[in-house]
Amino acid sequence: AEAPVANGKTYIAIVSKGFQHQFWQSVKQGAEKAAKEFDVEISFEGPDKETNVQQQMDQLNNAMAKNPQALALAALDSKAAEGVLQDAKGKNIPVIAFDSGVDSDIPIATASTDNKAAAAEAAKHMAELLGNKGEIAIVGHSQTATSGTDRRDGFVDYLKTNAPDIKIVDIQYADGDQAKSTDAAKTIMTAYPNLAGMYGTNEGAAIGVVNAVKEAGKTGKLVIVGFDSGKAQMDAIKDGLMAGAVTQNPVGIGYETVKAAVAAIKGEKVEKVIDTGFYWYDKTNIADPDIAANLYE
Amino acid sequence: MSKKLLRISGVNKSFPGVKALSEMQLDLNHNEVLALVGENGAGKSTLMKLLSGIYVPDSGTFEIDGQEVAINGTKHAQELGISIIHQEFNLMQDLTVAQNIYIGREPRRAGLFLSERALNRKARLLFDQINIDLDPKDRVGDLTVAKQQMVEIAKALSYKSRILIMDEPTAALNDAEVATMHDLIRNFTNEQTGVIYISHRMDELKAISNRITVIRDGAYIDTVDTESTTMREVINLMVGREISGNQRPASQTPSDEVVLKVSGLETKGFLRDINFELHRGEILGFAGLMGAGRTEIARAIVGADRISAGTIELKGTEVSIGNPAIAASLGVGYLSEDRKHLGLLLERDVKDNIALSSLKMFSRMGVINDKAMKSTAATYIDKLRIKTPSSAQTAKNLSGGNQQKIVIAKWLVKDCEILIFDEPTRGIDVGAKEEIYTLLNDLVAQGKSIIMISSELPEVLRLSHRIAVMSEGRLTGFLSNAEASQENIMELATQNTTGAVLTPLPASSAQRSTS
Amino acid sequence: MTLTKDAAQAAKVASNKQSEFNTRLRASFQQLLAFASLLALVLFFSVASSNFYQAANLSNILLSTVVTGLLALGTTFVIITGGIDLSIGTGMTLCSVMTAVFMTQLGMPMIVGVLCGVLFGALMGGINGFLVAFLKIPSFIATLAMMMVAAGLALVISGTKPIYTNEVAGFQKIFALGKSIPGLVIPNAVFILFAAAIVAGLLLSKTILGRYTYSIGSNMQATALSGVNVTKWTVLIYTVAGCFTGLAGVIATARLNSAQPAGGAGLELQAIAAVVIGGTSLAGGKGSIIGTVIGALIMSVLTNGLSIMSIPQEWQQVAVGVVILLAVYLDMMRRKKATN
Amino acid sequence: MTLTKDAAQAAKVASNKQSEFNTRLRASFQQLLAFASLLALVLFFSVASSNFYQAANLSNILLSTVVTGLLALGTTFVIITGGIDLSIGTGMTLCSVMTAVFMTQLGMPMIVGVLCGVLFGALMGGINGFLVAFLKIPSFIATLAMMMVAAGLALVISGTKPIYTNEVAGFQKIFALGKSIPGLVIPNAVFILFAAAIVAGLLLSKTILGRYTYSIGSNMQATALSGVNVTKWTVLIYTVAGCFTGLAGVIATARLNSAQPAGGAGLELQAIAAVVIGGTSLAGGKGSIIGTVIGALIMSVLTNGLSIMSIPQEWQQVAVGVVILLAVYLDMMRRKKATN
Ligand SMILES: Nc1ncnc2c1ncn2[C@@H]1O[C@H](COP(=O)(O)OP(=O)(O)OP(=O)(O)O)[C@@H](O)[C@H]1O
Ligand SMILES: Nc1ncnc2c1ncn2[C@@H]1O[C@H](COP(=O)(O)OP(=O)(O)OP(=O)(O)O)[C@@H](O)[C@H]1O
Ligand SMILES: [Mg+2]
Ligand SMILES: [Mg+2]
Repeated sequence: AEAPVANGKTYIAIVSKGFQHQFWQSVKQGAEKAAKEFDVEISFEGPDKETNVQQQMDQLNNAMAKNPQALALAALDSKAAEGVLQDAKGKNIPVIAFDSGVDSDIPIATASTDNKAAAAEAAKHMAELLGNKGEIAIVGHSQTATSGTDRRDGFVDYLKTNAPDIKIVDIQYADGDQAKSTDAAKTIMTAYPNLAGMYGTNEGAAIGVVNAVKEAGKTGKLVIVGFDSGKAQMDAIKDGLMAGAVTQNPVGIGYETVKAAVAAIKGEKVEKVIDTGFYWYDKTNIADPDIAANLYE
Repeated sequence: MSKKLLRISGVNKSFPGVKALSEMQLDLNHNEVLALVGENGAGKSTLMKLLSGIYVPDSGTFEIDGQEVAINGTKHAQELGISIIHQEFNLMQDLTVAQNIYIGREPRRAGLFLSERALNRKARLLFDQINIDLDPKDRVGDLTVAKQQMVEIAKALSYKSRILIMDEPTAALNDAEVATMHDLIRNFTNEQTGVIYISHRMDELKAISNRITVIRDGAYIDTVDTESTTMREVINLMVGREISGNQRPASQTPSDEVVLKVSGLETKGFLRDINFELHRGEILGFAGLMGAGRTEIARAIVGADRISAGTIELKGTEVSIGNPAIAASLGVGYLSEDRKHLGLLLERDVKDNIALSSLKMFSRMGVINDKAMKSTAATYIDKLRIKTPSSAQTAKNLSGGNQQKIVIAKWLVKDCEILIFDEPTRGIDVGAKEEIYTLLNDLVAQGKSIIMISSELPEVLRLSHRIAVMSEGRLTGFLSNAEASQENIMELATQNTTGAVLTPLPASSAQRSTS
Repeated sequence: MTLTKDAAQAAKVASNKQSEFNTRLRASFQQLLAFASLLALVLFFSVASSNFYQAANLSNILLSTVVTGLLALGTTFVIITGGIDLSIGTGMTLCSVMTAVFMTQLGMPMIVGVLCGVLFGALMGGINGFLVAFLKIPSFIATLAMMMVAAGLALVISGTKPIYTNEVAGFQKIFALGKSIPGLVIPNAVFILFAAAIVAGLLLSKTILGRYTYSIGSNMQATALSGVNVTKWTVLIYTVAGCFTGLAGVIATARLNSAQPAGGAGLELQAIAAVVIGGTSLAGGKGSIIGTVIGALIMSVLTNGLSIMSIPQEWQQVAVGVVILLAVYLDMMRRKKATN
Repeated sequence: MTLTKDAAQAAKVASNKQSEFNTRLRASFQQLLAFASLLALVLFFSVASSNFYQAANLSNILLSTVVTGLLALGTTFVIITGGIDLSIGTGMTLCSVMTAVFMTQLGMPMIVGVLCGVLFGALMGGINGFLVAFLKIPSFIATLAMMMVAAGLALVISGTKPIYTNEVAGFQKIFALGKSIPGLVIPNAVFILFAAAIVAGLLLSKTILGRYTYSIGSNMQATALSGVNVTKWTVLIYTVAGCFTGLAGVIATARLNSAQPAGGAGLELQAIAAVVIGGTSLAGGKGSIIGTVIGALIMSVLTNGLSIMSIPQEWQQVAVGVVILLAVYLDMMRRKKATN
């Protein structure tokens, strides 16, 4: 896999925020698709957890040591990555940011979705389904990672301004782990027996909420909205266990990132902001081709 | 000085389920070696642990030079001038000899920095003074049990103490070394100091002590002058019954059948060309100075150490023994000399320890029959007079001698054809020794064969049909029971030897000198 | 001697009986008191929140104990031998993936798949045992390495995607809610945990394997010199421990209806904490299954209770840490009292 | 005896000298060989990828060693006493947060802030020591609890948000690239690591603290019976270990230009792995700083090399696990040879 220079292929280093979870695997898939299409070599790495900022720094350093023609980065903390960005700038290596923006003017393009806006979309549907009232709770996937906080804040803020009678009674974080999310959601349901709805901020959290409702025998009694896709979540939506979810387009993010990098290497002009969009999907539109293209099993 | 150096009275101490001491008393004069004797579990070590600040008495008074003292903690005991050699080692295996001796008192620079050179010099000076042969830089974990004992002795002597307590210091030593250690003690005692000396070796009491205090079952019995008392009387006081003994074995002649044949056995760097045969029904004694290699032979035979050359035959068939489990399955058992590290499960109870080697016997399809275990344990507790509240007592709560009895019981339960006993009676009282001797004789009468390694020549002489003598990793000769004597054994044991661990002092210093 | 030998003997036997009885009494008193921390916690949370002491919530607690509990059972064996097992967290994940692979990609019937999942755990345990006993690699390092290997393999084998087991007939029932005790809805998984605990308890206290587990932990060298094939038994003990990891993997799969390829790391520390809170000594030679079960319950009562009280999550972590300290400290005080 | 005492004495002295020389020779040979695994790895990766043996990449490797290396230094002390420290990972995170708080919210000058950061680490270490030595809580549990407490407090104190330190004058320099050796760009942080290693090495081998560290780990009871105040010294040793955690926190902050409130969990296992790969025994009583440094380097060379070779990340984990096993196994073989 090495020797990007030896066989003369263009080499793009991608450092993401993670690699084990479905979301990142879909980003990787999109990136690989583009790599094939544009005939470039890529590498894709990310830390074990979204809290491992140091590990990401090491991976960034390692990526730079491989002398890439372009660097794509989903920074866990953009200020922490400042040094590497400067390094890249000094070596004239174009930088593409993806997933979340990088707080710097070095990246020539950013391929991302607006997590806050996406979360607000989920909140909007929740409010509609509940008739703008009731107690709800959130199972988050991270208290500190930007994807986690944005998806929480976008949701909370929307309800505060648009549906003030909906009360968010509890927020618990469970690392996006399904079993942990299940336990957390069940505990919340016990503590707040009148709970009318729940929101899970990523695939693991959303499935955890669904499992919890099933295990607690409260099927149909709560409005559940989620985030991301995945087979279990899609099944839950088809079965009516879950009202719906917001999906981003991770495959698209990966694809657009590599595409922008290739363009930058060639010296072509790239769009500064590439919005890969997000979609609300539910039982009614889950089979639509436009939507289905953005879902992964 | 009219006041006693040390006076103890009315001391009581209980452990859960055991009253270890009741109304104990004792006094020690200046310039005196007081022997403290009693059966295993009589309470000797407990009393000494009270004196050295490890345990706190339930009640009782301690006076030093007429001054009542309350000993709180080991450090305080040291400050009061009491130092102790414990029955069980208290050494840091990973540190060197010098580091062990001066732990807590190492020469420092600027309060924090160590001077290894000064430390080693200090240790060497000490060794020269007391005439012990040890290398300050050796790692203690690499030393044999006997040498570790010397480290303990050197450490105790290095304190400027007035009361020296020695809890079975000679249990691991050879007769020659014992004699020299007695010189150390004589050099130590003067008008300021005194020694309390615990031993189960009756022969040495006569040689070293001025008076003998006897205790039994945690209670004071009597104190006698050594000069005017026979050992027989002392033993009677100790055990409260008549002890027979001290004959050589009944003429139970071993058969001609060779059960074990060792030829050309060598280990890397130590044992050289070991050849011997063991017959059915024979007790083959192994004698030698410490470090002669007796333990190494035993370990090599049972596969605990790797052999570099040679063969082992059991009943004529050559076997390859890779580990002690294989040895055991072939009917060869080995009782180690180091009960604490290599013999006992300190945290487990008495019956678990006794059954350890023969668990299969106490189980069916892997399920353990606790009842059978318990009744077997009870049998041996009785047979060996093991002093324990029950078979469910944790091994570490037993006295040293009783722990030793447990390890012996372990091998008696397992039905081995060949038993190798390494210092089996270490720390065992006179009475119990007799019972063990009887058991060993019973075993050979049943056709078992025993290799018995012992540093106590009288014991070797008394039990063995033949005696193999070792020196520096070689067998230097065999003696039949009839021709063996202390003298000719020692002669063989010191062949090519550059010196025992303890070099005997010049004769002059053996006389009581006031220094 | 004033007493004749016979009389003395009789007196000794009597006093033996007496003190043996005392020892027993003390032991069961201790056993009883071992629940103290757990009960105190339950009491506290019941008072603090009315939602805590509810049938449904108690069932939640039991349910969230299942996986860590099973892991803790297995690791109790390893810890009693004086070793440690860091590989159980990600190892469980790998077992989960393998179970799903067996049942879906290899199409095994449910029962066979479950069995193979457990056996796969046994295999991993066996490898750990081999590394520790034959190659003499310290268990901390051997199992740390296995932890990484298992995490990697789980991702490789699953292709970093969850493997769904919806189609496997009857599989979900393993975890599903049972109705065995009216009023209290106890999921089957909880029964499996308790059944496993009983098996583990019997293994440890009634069999040769258990006895050697304690012996090896108490003094490995002495055990070896006593003619026990320590190497063989260590491998066996780790293998048995692995079975529990495998079972945990199976149950986790049944609960989530899928094998999740990432994660599991961190569970090992929770499981070990449960074992140690339960009074098993990391130095080896001492410990009990009942203690482990109580330890695991303490951990999950704590997490559940704090969360029910809606304490902010960052404070929950602090509280869990402090309560663990208290629980262990009190337990130690209690033991000290009981033996003095 | 056939020989006179003097002759015997002389012969003995000579043979002592000889064997001392041999021991020394063997020891240094061993020290030399300890690098073997490390060199083998470096060689392998240099051949496998042309990007590996490059000044910039070597500097990367050193850089990624700094934080784990510092943590490993501290924990070497604790492990030699026979304890373990699981709190160093999240403890470092808390120290990082505190450092940032000191310098930004409390407005301390850089030097004072750094010092306070280190001292805060010492405080945490001291608490660990107190729990272990005074309350006699097993170190595994005490530090596991502290691990949770520290993780929670880091989140509480930071308000779950990063605290940026851009404004603190000169702070970044602590980590920044130095130009001390032409050609090889070695960051200051690396010098700090090596300086810390030297201090740790001296502390361990030349001071009373070091001697008691080994002594307590070798036989705590015997050490106590010899009149050493084991409780006091244990607290001190843990406090010293805490200083290294504090320093690691400071350096992490300087590197990231910010205190990251979450994370750090997992670093403790890496640090402990480094210590054990370096030949320090988890049973206590044995170990060396040079070994720990080599162990830490082995870990980071491995991670870096596999990443440079662009091996898929899931396989990297498997490879790291396997190489750790190999490294420890070979090291053990080597030791065995060297002592025979
Ligand atoms: N920590 C303890 N817990 C319970 N019982 C104990 C403890 N220490 C000693 N004992 C008991 O106290 C009694 C006296 O033991 P001690 O060690 O003083 O005997 P000893 O005279 O030194 O015997 P030995 O000659 O075998 O060394 C024994 O019955 C022993 O079992
Ligand atoms: N662990 C070890 N490391 C280094 N040398 C050892 C070790 N064990 C034994 N030796 C050496 O092996 C030799 C034989 O010791 P061994 O224990 O076999 O002697 P022994 O005749 O049984 O004497 P005793 O047990 O009375 O000391 C001694 O010179 C000793 O120094
Ligand atoms: Mg004693
Ligand atoms: Mg010997």
